[in-house]
Amino acid sequence: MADISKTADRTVKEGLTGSETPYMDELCKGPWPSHARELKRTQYPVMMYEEGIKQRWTQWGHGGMSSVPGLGSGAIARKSRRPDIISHSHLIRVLGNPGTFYKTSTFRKICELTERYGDGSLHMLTTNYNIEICGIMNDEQMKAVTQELNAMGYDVGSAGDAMRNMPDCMGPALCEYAVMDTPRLKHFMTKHFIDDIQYPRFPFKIKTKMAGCPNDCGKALLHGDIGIIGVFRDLPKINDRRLSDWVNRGGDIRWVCDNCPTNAMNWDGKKLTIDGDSCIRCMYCINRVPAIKPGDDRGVAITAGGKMKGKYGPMKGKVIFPFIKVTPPDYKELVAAYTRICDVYDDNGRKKERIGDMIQRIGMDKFLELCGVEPSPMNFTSPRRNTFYHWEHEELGGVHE
Amino acid sequence: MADISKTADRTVKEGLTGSETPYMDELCKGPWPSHARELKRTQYPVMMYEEGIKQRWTQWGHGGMSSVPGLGSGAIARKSRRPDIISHSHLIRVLGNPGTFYKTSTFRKICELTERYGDGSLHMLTTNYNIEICGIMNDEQMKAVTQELNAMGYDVGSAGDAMRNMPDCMGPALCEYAVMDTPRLKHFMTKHFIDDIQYPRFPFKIKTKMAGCPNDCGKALLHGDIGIIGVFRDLPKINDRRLSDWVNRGGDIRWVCDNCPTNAMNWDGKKLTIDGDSCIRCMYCINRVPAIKPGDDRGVAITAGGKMKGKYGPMKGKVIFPFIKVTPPDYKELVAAYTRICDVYDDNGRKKERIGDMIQRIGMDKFLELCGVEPSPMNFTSPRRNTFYHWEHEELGGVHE
Amino acid sequence: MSKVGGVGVPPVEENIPQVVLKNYGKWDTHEVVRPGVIKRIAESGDVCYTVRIAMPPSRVSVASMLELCDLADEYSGGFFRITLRNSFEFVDVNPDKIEELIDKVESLGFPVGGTKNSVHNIMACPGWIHCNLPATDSPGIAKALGDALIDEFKNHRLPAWLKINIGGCANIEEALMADIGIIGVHRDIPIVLEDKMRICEQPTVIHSCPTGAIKPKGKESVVISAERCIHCGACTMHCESILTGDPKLDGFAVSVGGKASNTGSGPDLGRVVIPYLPNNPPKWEEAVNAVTMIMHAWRKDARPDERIKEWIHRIGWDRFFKKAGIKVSIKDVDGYMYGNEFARSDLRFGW
Amino acid sequence: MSKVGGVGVPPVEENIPQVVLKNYGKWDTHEVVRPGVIKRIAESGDVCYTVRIAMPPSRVSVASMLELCDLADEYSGGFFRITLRNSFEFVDVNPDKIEELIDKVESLGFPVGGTKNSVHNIMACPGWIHCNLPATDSPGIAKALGDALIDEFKNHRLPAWLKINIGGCANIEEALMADIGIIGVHRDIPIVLEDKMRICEQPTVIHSCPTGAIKPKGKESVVISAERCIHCGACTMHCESILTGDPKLDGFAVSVGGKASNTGSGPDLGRVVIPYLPNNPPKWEEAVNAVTMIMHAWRKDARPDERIKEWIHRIGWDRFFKKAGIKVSIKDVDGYMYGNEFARSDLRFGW
Ligand code: SRM
Ligand code: SRM
Ligand code: SRM
Ligand code: SRM
Ligand code: SF4
Ligand code: SF4
Ligand code: SF4
Ligand code: SF4
Ligand code: SF4
Ligand code: SF4
Ligand code: SF4
Ligand code: SF4
Repeated sequence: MADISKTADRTVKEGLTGSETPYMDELCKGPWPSHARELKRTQYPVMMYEEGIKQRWTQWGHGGMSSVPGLGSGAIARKSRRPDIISHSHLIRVLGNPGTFYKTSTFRKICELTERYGDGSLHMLTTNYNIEICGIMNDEQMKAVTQELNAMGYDVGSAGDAMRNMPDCMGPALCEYAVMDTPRLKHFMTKHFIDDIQYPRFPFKIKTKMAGCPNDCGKALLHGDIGIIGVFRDLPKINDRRLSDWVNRGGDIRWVCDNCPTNAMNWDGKKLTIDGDSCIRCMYCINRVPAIKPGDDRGVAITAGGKMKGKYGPMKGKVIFPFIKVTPPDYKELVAAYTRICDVYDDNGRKKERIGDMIQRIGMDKFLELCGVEPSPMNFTSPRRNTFYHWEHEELGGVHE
Repeated sequence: MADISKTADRTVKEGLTGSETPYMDELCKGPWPSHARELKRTQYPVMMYEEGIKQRWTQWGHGGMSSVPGLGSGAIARKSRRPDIISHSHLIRVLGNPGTFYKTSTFRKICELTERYGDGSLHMLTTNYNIEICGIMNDEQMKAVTQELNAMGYDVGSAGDAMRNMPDCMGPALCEYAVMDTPRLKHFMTKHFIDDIQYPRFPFKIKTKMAGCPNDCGKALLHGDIGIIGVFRDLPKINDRRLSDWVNRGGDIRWVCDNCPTNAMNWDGKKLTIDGDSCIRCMYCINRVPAIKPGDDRGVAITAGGKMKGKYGPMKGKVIFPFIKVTPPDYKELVAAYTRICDVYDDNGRKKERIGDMIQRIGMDKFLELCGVEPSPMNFTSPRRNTFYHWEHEELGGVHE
Repeated sequence: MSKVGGVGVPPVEENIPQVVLKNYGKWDTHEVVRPGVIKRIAESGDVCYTVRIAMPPSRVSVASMLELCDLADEYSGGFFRITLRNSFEFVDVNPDKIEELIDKVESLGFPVGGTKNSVHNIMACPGWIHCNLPATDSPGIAKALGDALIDEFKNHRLPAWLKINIGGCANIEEALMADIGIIGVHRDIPIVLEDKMRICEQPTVIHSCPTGAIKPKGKESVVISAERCIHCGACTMHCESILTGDPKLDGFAVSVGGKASNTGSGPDLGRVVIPYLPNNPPKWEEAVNAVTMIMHAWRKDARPDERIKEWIHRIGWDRFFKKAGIKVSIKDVDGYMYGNEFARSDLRFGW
Repeated sequence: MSKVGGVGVPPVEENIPQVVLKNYGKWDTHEVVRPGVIKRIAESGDVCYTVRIAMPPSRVSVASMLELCDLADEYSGGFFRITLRNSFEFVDVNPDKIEELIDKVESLGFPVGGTKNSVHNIMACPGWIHCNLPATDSPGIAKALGDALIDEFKNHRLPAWLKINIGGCANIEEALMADIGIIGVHRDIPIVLEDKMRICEQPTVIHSCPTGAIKPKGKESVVISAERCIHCGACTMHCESILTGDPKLDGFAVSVGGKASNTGSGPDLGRVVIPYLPNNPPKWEEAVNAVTMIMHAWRKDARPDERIKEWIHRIGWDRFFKKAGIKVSIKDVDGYMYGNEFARSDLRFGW
């Protein structure tokens, strides 16, 4: 192994020491943790960044998804526009842990690999919650890192037109609001779909994001190509005794009632009631009052189409399956719904077209039909405004033949 | 004149008497005023309607804008698909009066003309608030009717790709809420733009609708290609003494406060205050409480793009000029703004493209620029979500040359 | 030939009674003294009574108008208005004569009412009376609804007012702007009269179609693709040789929640909640049932002063469909190529 | 060659402390005992303390991570988390040792805080550190903002929490999802390296452009139309021979009002309120001023528990621009060919 790491043909040491880095030196000052300082503690070619700042233009060149030997995905290749400093510098994406919990014993091994094969800098974490091991110079190193990670029970992937890492929130591991077991679902989904995560085969990337409740700490609805979010259908549960204790200890229940978005809460001075005709399960009262808990009729909503760029610009996800029961160990219903969305995308998406743009192009009605969804108001903010329907042959009873 | 009326080559009397009209006879029953009964009291070819009901399909054929001899517009021509009943039947659109007020002395003349040249049936009023004199058979009759109307001070127009009749609300004539004199504006605009109303020259129709206040009885914002609606900028005026009288007489001010859409009203049991940071001049409190009146800083908002069909489907109007002072007798500012919108449409609209569809196509920002509007939040419900800007050469300081 | 047009409209002053001219812009308040009768009080203390009646949909005979003119001469100094909902209003009626006028005008067949929290006059386009595009007969439906709702027209018993507009086709006219709207829908694609085709200008027709559903067929005719056609009627409007409509397939959709004013949740067009009901003249049971069903659900559940749009705004569409007893169908989901704006992007469900 | 991949991720149980495993799914409530320190109480009565620190934007050295590991070994049994905002959290810290841990970790340069009503950890993409698309340097801006806002990170003095995300280009990453976002904007059209062009596949590049701004130029090269280009960078992403960026013209935009949760007015992406500010490293004054200006206006005017989105929802955009002291420009009006959705259709003005 050792030799492989040696094969790294890094740039002239001078460049690295960063002796001439006035801009970065400036960025090392101040109370906030400094990436400049961090980079200086590594073998990262600091002159690439220093020059970028000086010229106000990145010095890096073309790049993007590249594959770890033996895998379809897992790395980002990056050329340099400054061969005088460095020729290139790749990175590997290590799939984030369930609940993004780590323990030092294994994590130290990741550090060691980063030192041995990379330039000693890490990306902790990416906004899709992978660890990136940076500064890897060649295929052998990529393969070696991956295999050592595999040996530890870790894995890579999440680049290119594949399923990406499926970030989750800590959920029931630490959070009282969780109505769904995000970390375990993440573990299951990653294993179940590992091939699609490591071998790109879709029109474009599919980012799946999860959150344990409608607070959506995973921002799954906003930017998940597919979002899986814990929801409950019955009303929030109120523990009356506990509530009055809380109020007596100074809890301002009136204030909470005022902030209920649909004025569903009514506090008569003694008892709190929630109007089933108004409550929209927004989580607010639950977030504010320990005596109020999520209901018991629990499942997940599955959204699709969130993304930030693409033809039609930034888009929130749209509700496809408003309620699916979560049934470990095989998560049958959930896997079926999820797979259905991916298949519809696979069959109908154009090259480099995100799910959201595809829905925009083919129409939400068509997409729901393809997904086999029995439509409900949970699928729309309002019914349509135009009468520009398409009538299927059956609906016309074949009359127009 | 008499002869002209005789030239009407109406269909065989049998058809007209409606002896065989079981469907229409059914429609003559019941408490609601019956169009069937009305038609039977005229020379309208009732078998056309009876057959339509029987076959569940209109018996009328191609039609649309047609012109009164000597004018570009003013009539709707209509062919029949049932020459056995009647060959055709045209109608003339008489521009509605300011405030749609009528007096019998002149109106009886209109009735007489309808008897003499038409089939004795009227459309009172169309949804664009014209009177239609129906059942006119030829050009001579159209011309004769028009000239007799002109002699009375009445006029025709409002068909085809012209400016249409400019309906208004009764406004100050009868309404306490009016912040703008709609009937007088209607009178002025009609005279000022009479050529554009009678000689089609635009890409498609331009419907201008007016209302005296934000209650918008004219539905000007919803369906005016151009809407002119009275607005005020300062806060609603409260007459304290009168308010307490009203409250003492049982007026439920708390209820009104609860229904203020922005919770801007605060009633402390004695005094009512309106929070200038929240009030959106929605009219609700004014509508409900006689002691609250519109503010004094008055003008009109001009909207554009409302319509019901066209490529992009039903669309509400969009705010172009949020506030324009109303300055009779020449209404300078208003006419300038209005004309600007029409010119921009004239220059940029495609054939048969409504203003709303044009705005959708060229972009709201471009449209505002072309109209010379200094943009404000009154022009949008929210700023844009994407950063997909177009940068003008000036903005780039010519650097990229 | 002698000049035609160029005249404009008569001045305001010509058609309004003295009291209106005197107090023009100085009206202070109003009371609806009984359904259909509005008393307007001016700052000067002067009052002006108006009496409102329903009008027959789309067409009225000169004979009837002359009868109304006679009454106007007798009771309102010859002055009247046609309102923005095409109600007929006697303007400036002597209060002592109001009951008398009401009796006479109702005996002529014109019910008095349609103010405030009532069903207001029903607006409808000519439909089968005179148009070539209708998918349904607006006046027939208006009449059927008016007969069914007459008591609500004559009373102030609803939570707020209820306005019903009817348009015979996708041109829609007023429908989407009303609390409840009825819109004619064609379901089959238009029929191309091949033989007549050469009278129309091929490029114009093709251009007239918003979705590009019309493709040239040889030099002289065109074909329409059922996949792309949205049944808007534009081609029929612009070309003599294309016929729209099919007696067996035409019908209408029902919309709710239109509102123009800026109060409450503000102005908006209605939304289509029932995509299709069959044409069934002359009684139009389906239309009457749909409207009364929605009206009753609203009436039962709405707060005072809460129009249908505001009611739905409060309870959400989730619950509207339940309460109104309307089944949600895929047709409620906007999938029009230029629509697509109503897909849901939140989890704020009202189960 | 030996097998690679196919492994997945380690099981949950492997990386969580005993107390977490034992009370998994049985947490009852939590208190933020001080900024950065959350005490979680389980139904069983067990407690679990977490200590949260800010992390350097985008890159951290193995050296630093090992120092943090040492502390984790000493104070949290070797367990830690990286949160969804990339904060580092020591999990299950002995309460008596918390102050000690805080001293040590802060002396290493990692401030403790970022919980509740504070500025939370700042998210930024690699920008000039490693990407080829950036119009601005996200990490540099993040650092400048962090230095300026450190006191708000360490205290709970804001009306609600304030989350700031930074993306170097139109790909945007997180920016639009934060209370305040910074988004790199390119203003000039991409540069086509004619000579290199033949290495890329012409059709693919042309196809990659969402607005069809790229037209073929002969067989081997392409031209980009300034009228159509929206500076999204897709072409540069997909073609080696097209360079994006211009040191003199690149800069960034500022957005406000992103929020993910379903509370209040519900989830939504932010809106761009400042279309362009120049890149000005290493102090980034313009960015710091814009963010602090918005933060102060919000802080001064917002009600307790009211995030920026909810604040704007209450006062309206009309007043937001006034209060924040931002001049409205035509660039705020969405005119993107596929956008156009925000034109105003009501008269509910807040003058
Ligand atoms: C006469 C008329 C204006 C005209 O020039 O013809 C009129 C007259 C009045 N309108 Fe209107 N509105 C008239 C059509 C409309 C329309 C258009 C329509 O109905 O198609 C609208 C907009 C559509 C809508 O309803 O949204 C309209 C929205 C209003 C509103 C706003 C209601 C709301 O939802 O907030 C008010 C204020 C109110 O009612 O409190 C209002 C208030 C009034 C007042 C009270 C104004 C006043 O002080 O006189 C008048 C009596 C209302 C009544 O009928 O009880 N008027 N009003 C129209 C009578 C139509 C009819 O025959 O029924
Ligand atoms: C009479 C009237 C309906 C009524 O009962 O009031 C009417 C009748 C016709 N309309 Fe309309 N429209 C009438 C108001 C409307 C409205 C309502 C309004 O004006 O606010 C609309 C919806 C608002 C709008 O303009 O978008 C309306 C949208 C249309 C359209 C759709 C235009 C488009 O944007 O595509 C057409 C088709 C066209 O013009 O190409 C149309 C075409 C027609 C034609 C001319 C179709 C035809 O030629 O077969 C209809 C003639 C019927 C006849 O022979 O009696 N009518 N039409 C109204 C006359 C208004 C006037 O006095 O000028
Ligand atoms: C640790 C973390 C989840 C994780 O698996 O990593 C987390 C943890 C908690 N979140 Fe969260 N949220 C976390 C990221 C988010 C995000 C994502 C983000 O910030 O990019 C969101 C959605 C984005 C947003 O803010 O809209 C998020 C939206 C919420 C909300 C909804 C807030 C609202 O506007 O209604 C709550 C409920 C609340 O705060 O009352 C919440 C509540 C909580 C609670 C109180 C849940 C609990 O009982 O422990 C946790 C402590 C909050 C705190 O930091 O004071 N969490 N939370 C994340 C910490 C990020 C950080 O380092 O600061
Ligand atoms: C590392 C990371 C930024 C970070 O600081 O976290 C990142 C880095 C890059 N993104 Fe990203 N994206 C990252 C999260 C995101 C996100 C946020 C998220 O995942 O929620 C988004 C917005 C959400 C979304 O997906 O729409 C995002 C939208 C993009 C896009 C736009 C895709 C599109 O729809 O057009 C591109 C361009 C592309 O893929 O063609 C892109 C492309 C890139 C590339 C690969 C561009 C390139 O090759 O030059 C960047 C590599 C930078 C480098 O060499 O270090 N990145 N990228 C994130 C890695 C996530 C991961 O672990 O997989
Ligand atoms: S999303 Fe819900 S369950 Fe997950 S961490 Fe946030 S609040 Fe807890
Ligand atoms: S969950 Fe939300 S909507 Fe339901 S009662 Fe609580 S605060 Fe109100
Ligand atoms: S729009 Fe306003 S001014 Fe005109 S009638 Fe209606 S309420 Fe009166
Ligand atoms: S005008 Fe409307 S927003 Fe303003 S105080 Fe009155 S009710 Fe409230
Ligand atoms: S709505 Fe349709 S059917 Fe009715 S008049 Fe207008 S065009 Fe004709
Ligand atoms: S009805 Fe409309 S959509 Fe269908 S072909 Fe004709 S114009 Fe095109
Ligand atoms: S946001 Fe843009 S600049 Fe930042 S990493 Fe992603 S692609 Fe690169
Ligand atoms: S930057 Fe985007 S819009 Fe401009 S040419 Fe490249 S791909 Fe097209």
